[in-house]
Amino acid sequence: MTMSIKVRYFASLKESLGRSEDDLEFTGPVTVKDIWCRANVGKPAPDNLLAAVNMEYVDWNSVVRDGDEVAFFPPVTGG
Amino acid sequence: MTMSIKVRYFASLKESLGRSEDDLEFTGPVTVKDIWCRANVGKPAPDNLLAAVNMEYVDWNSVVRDGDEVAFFPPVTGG
Amino acid sequence: MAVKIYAQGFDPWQEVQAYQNAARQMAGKFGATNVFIGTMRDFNEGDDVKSMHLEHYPGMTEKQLEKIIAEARRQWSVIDALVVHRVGEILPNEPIVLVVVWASHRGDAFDASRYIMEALKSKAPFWKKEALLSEDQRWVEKNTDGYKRE
Amino acid sequence: MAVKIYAQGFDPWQEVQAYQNAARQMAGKFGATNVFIGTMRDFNEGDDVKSMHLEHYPGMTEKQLEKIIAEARRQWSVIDALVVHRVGEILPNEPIVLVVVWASHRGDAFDASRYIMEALKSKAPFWKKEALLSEDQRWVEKNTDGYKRE
Repeated sequence: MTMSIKVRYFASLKESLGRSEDDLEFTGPVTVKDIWCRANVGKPAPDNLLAAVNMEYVDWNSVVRDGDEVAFFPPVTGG
Repeated sequence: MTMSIKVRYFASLKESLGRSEDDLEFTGPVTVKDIWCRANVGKPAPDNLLAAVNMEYVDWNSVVRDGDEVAFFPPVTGG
Repeated sequence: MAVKIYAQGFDPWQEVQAYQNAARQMAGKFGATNVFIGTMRDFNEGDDVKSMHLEHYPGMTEKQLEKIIAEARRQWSVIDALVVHRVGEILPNEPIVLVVVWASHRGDAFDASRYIMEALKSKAPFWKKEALLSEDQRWVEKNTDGYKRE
Repeated sequence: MAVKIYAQGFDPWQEVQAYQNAARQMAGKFGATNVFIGTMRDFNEGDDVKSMHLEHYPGMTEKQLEKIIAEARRQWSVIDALVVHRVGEILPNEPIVLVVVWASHRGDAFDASRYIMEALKSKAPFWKKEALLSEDQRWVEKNTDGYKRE
């Protein structure tokens, strides 16, 4: 079975990658870390990078499901 | 030498004494405690009663000078 | 820095805005504003309260509030501060006290504002007398400690 | 309870008043209101700042802010709360964030308001990019801990 995953990037990460999103397809179970590696082959994730699945913070070992929205972004600086 | 001391009372103390001030005269050094005793003969000061001289909080053993304004009042409840 | 005692009702939002707009030298310099407003409730200790009379010691009240603000400025990095307090007859839902602190950083604004409120509650000579719906009147006896968790 | 994200400038005093006036059931019930406003300064880390761009993650920002308020209500006795946050281009002296907490008692109002601000700073997905007077642009890298004394 094929899974469609939307990946989004924000702020300085979006700037340094030069794009704001990726649409990826996977077969079989994947983690947040797998998604980063596939989307950014050969680029280690910057220190302190945060990850969210469906707008909730997650661990990089979290399993991602078909249709999930995965987001990567630097530490937040609001307020 | 004669000293004139104004004594003021506030809030529930003023109500229970039935007056808001006294003008007293003393000869020789007096403390805040002496002033209470002279102004309210035979009435022990209520627990927690606060004292001020010239609008600054003081200890009951503080010495009072000619022309000072002495005030007695219950715990404050503003804000 | 300003301390104001009002015998009539006041609008706390209007007070803050007017003060801030007049303090033009602050513009662009403060990053954090903390505002505390104490408002009269229509109940206290299980009883319905109809109105309240707030007595104070004119002169001493202002002097103590100024000392409290000066102490807050010694302890924290404060750009400016404003304290407004009602006296006289107060009705439910009317503001009683307003404390505002402007600072560069939020920690100072929160800490100084809370310090001023707690010090005001324990040191500024104000006394509340409640008129209950039952027609009884009673002096409020003691302020609680605002730092304590219940 | 309300969370609002504005792409245009807002007047924090107007926001608080409008919200409080609309919440008629609160009248006479709240004794303590704490308001925090974060305002853009015209300097940061020794540099003159001309303007700031605030990016956010639409959807996640609101969701996280709602969770933060819910957590504050679990920890403290809160009657109501309001959070307003700017996004987009912001100029010095413009408000960035407004947090308001209404409670019966002042301890809860201060604690919950401060908790919401600290949690917002560490969890709500907003990112600031500063445009300096020198024409350089830079991302703000990290929020400081507002509970820490400097």
